[in-house]
Amino acid sequence: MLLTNRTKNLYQEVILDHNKNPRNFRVIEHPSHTAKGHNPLCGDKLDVYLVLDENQTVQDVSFVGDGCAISKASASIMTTIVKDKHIDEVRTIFRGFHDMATGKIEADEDPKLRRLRAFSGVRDLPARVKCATLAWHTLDAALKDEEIITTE
Amino acid sequence: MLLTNRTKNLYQEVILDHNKNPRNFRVIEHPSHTAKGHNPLCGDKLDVYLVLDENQTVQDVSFVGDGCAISKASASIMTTIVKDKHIDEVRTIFRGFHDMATGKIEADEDPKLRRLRAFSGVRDLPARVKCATLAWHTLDAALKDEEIITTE
Amino acid sequence: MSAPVTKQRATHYETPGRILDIRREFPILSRKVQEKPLAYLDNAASTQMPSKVMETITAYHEFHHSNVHRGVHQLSQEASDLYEGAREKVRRFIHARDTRQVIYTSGTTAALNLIAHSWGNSRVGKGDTILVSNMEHHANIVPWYMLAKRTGVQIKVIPILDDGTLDMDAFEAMLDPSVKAVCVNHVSNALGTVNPVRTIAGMCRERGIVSVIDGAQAVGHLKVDVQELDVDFYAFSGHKMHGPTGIGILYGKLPLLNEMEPFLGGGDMILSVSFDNITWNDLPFKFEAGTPPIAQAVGLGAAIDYLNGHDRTFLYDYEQQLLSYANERLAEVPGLTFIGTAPQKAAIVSFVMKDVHPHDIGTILDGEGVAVRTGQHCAEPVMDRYGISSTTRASMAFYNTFEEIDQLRDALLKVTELFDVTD
Amino acid sequence: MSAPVTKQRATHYETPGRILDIRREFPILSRKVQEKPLAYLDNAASTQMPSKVMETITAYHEFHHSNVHRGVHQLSQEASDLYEGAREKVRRFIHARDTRQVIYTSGTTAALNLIAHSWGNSRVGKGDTILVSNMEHHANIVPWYMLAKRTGVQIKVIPILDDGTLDMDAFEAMLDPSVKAVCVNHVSNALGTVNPVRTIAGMCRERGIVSVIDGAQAVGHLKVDVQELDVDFYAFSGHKMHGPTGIGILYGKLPLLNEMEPFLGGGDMILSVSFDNITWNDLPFKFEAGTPPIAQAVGLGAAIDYLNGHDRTFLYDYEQQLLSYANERLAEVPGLTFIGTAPQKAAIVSFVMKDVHPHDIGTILDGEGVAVRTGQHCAEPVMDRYGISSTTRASMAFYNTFEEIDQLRDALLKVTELFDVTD
Ligand SMILES: Cc1ncc(COP(=O)(O)O)c(C=O)c1O
Ligand SMILES: Cc1ncc(COP(=O)(O)O)c(C=O)c1O
Repeated sequence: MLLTNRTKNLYQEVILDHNKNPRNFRVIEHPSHTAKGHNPLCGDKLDVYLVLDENQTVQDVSFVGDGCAISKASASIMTTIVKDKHIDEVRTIFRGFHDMATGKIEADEDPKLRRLRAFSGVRDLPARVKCATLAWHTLDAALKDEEIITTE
Repeated sequence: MLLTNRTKNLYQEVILDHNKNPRNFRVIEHPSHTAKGHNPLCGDKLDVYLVLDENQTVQDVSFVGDGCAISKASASIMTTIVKDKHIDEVRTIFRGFHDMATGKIEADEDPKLRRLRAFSGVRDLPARVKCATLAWHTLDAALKDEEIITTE
Repeated sequence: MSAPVTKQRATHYETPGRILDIRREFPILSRKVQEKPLAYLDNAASTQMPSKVMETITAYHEFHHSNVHRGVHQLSQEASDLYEGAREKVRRFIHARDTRQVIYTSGTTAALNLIAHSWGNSRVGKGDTILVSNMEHHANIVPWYMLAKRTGVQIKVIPILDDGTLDMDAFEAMLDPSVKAVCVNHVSNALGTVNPVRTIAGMCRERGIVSVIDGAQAVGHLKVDVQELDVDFYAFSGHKMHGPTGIGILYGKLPLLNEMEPFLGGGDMILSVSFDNITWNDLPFKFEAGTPPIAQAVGLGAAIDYLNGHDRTFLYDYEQQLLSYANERLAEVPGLTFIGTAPQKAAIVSFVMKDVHPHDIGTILDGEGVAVRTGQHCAEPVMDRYGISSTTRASMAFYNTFEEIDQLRDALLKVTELFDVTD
Repeated sequence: MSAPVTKQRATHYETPGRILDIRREFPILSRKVQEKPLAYLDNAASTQMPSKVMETITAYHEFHHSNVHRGVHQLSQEASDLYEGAREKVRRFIHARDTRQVIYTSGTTAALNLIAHSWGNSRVGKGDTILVSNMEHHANIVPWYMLAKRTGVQIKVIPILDDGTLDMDAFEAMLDPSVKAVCVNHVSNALGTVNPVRTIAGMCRERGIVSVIDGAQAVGHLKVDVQELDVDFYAFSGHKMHGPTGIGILYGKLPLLNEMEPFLGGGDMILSVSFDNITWNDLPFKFEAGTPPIAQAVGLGAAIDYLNGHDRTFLYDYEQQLLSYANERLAEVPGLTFIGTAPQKAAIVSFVMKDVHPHDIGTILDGEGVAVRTGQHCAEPVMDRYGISSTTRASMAFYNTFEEIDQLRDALLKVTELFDVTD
């Protein structure tokens, strides 16, 4: 099949896989933090649930929602990355990811972003940056105890 | 003095004279008919007063108001023309004048319009047609017992 | 995977030479996108402009521009003549009786808001009802919702059937004496449905109900005759009929327009102003406050001239052929379900694909040079009606080709392969 | 009859080469009218457009047009980038802090109506007062008058002195606790007066009063810095700064804009819509319902680029020279009286002539190729203030020349001869 490079870059195997089989796709009954994310442009909606322990480290994390492959895969990969990390580190990764997605830094500049490099293709597609970052924005909002977050 | 032909056609001696010395420029205390005319585009405002006798013939007619040379001269000349005429004839003249001013007929086509030919220059100036016809429209409104008439 | 192509069909579906000629009049259509030829299938969002319209707008600025209505000088007269001349073109285009019924606005949205204020504020209140169809664009929902907040009028929704036609039985049953207005689009931008506007307006008229028709998706495609349709209000936008953005039209019946208070206040819509009293101007100026979209009106007039310069029946029939062809070819795509299959449709195809989000479809299609819209199409209640979050929509104009439909289908097949979609 | 011309003065008043170069960028300026060269002195009504702006608009249509914000495809992204890029240009042009404070409207009039509704409806009522200056354009009067009808707020008029300056003492005395808003133009279109907006806004701010500044006549001439002026609202139009008709800007302070309800309802200004509940979008989109004036925003951006491409201080100083020259030359005309002689003026000259109606002056001037405006200039209260029915107004832009002022003067002398006017 002949796909443009842009498409191949964007829809890498790992993204297609997480889209089809999202990890930690479930509701956590008693989260310590939670927030709803909404991207009105494409209708993506997702809820992020978090359980932090007393050291501010992520004990459990999950999401549910409906969205495009990019946002779903991003949420799924995010849950696997932030597990067992301190929230300061989570925030640092989010900032790095955000900079990579918006083209401010190169994907290989920051070793912490290794598993997120699959999303570097969105930088060519301004309309899709928000899909890639929605889950992270929502997580960030949950940590800030904001309940609803909207990106567009 | 070098004036364009258009200007010379429009501001003929007779118009300048009636503008400077308008005839029948006075209020009639007990008119049988009266109306106010207003051209909001240039701010022209005039009141027309009429006294008809039992045969529907114009016994007296006058106007007061503030306006440009064209509208003032037109009102002045109108009062001198309609005096002693039956209202049917007044209306016929108005129709003819209107057709001449809007370029539908030539100025010399209708002998009744002889004394109104001075206004034929407005046909080249759509914005000024209303100045030339305001007094007539107002007279017509007075005859129809409409109190305020607006042209623009 | 591709359907068998018989010789006869291939002939039938060859894009006519007249269409290829027309295409050359639209510079943007020869653009490349991602190194692919552009297939612009987003005409319901906004149509493209022929060179002739651009040239008319430029010529207006190069030779005639000035403010209108107030000037004694030559340019002002010329600009006024062009501006009012365009109004006359619009009048003839929609077969209105009188130019006083043709009100310039900044677009359909502004026109519908004007009605909701100038008609709505004084005509409805608690205990009254306004019916809005389930397939309306937000432009024909939100102004009524806001009116409801202001006045207490109740909004009720006219349901639609599964194929995307209006439920006319339910509609008739809803027409009780509390109903003051019925708001329906002529053509649905999300579903393509052509609504029976003449029938709807007739049912309203019998009952003294005001009919508000959103014609945004109709004027560029159907021949619209507001007198034959006999509607009370009809609104549309220049940019959906190959004219400029920034301009739209509100048509209304004279008695209604005459009785309505103005909406926006400013210059040109008044006869006299003092701080104690203001006298409104006559129609249509009463509703045209401020310097109007002069160059845009001239551009709209040029777009009308452009459309009139072609055999509109031919263009319409051709668009319908594009629609059938799209229906046929897209049916070959695995996992694809059409949303909106009414018997009377404009050349708009909305669909969903099993397990693939429209946003991903849109991006991949864009990579193939195919411009479609994905999302809710400003018609969230339609999405809710079908229990979906969004669709992919291909919307055609007369300058599209059968080859572009093939390009769309081929791109969709790539989506199904990438996402492993099967029927 | 003509004044003696000293050598020195003739040199001083030679139109600079830079201005002659600029003129060539405006095609309409080389037009003839009545076989005379056009002297376009009606810039306060609408300014002319340089070729560069026309070309930018055409290029937009030829290569990039699409609807904005909602599309995943390339054209939609390009159109959105151009549209939002223009917003950033406007932000920088008026020195606003944030693009969310830059709201596209269809013009100054629409912007002022937006404030009167979205701010006014919920903020004022019986017992409150809004101050409107005696030199306002109808666009900054009628919306407040209509608001008064809706809410019962009282409108009071800030008087002006004989020379056309605002009566600042009277103004200060009027600032009692009932005052909720003060509505003043930055530059008066009828008198030319430049108002002390920074001082006015400061006096308002101290008292918690909202300042509403109509900048329609200012942005094309003065350097406007909304942060330095520290105003609450500032409105202007594209067509008065060499951009297109159909577009204007409302600038507002964030806390005010954030708290205001939307004005028009439709697409793009909402986040989600159901028939029971609607969530408004964020700034600036909350106030931009429907397809916005996309091509016009792009054109406005190009006009800003054009202005920024010149030394604006030079242009302003040159306009002030034109003003002095016009004052001098027109003083030579018998029977002529200036209306508006404030010390701080934009290059606008309004006057009346003994025994000659402005309408006649306008027609005769037009015959000489001179385009001026005659009438009330949408500022009837100004006319009432001076006890006149209308004026003749010559309004200059930086592309006008000293020779055009001579042409105006010579034409006025013909009027005086024809009508036999003496001092
Ligand atoms: C001072 C002033 N305010 C407001 C306006 C209205 O602007 P617009 O007609 O572009 O809405 C104008 C121009 O006519 C003006 O000169
Ligand atoms: C059916 C329908 N109604 C209304 C509108 C709103 O038109 P505009 O955005 O030009 O105001 C649109 C277009 O977006 C539409 O498709």
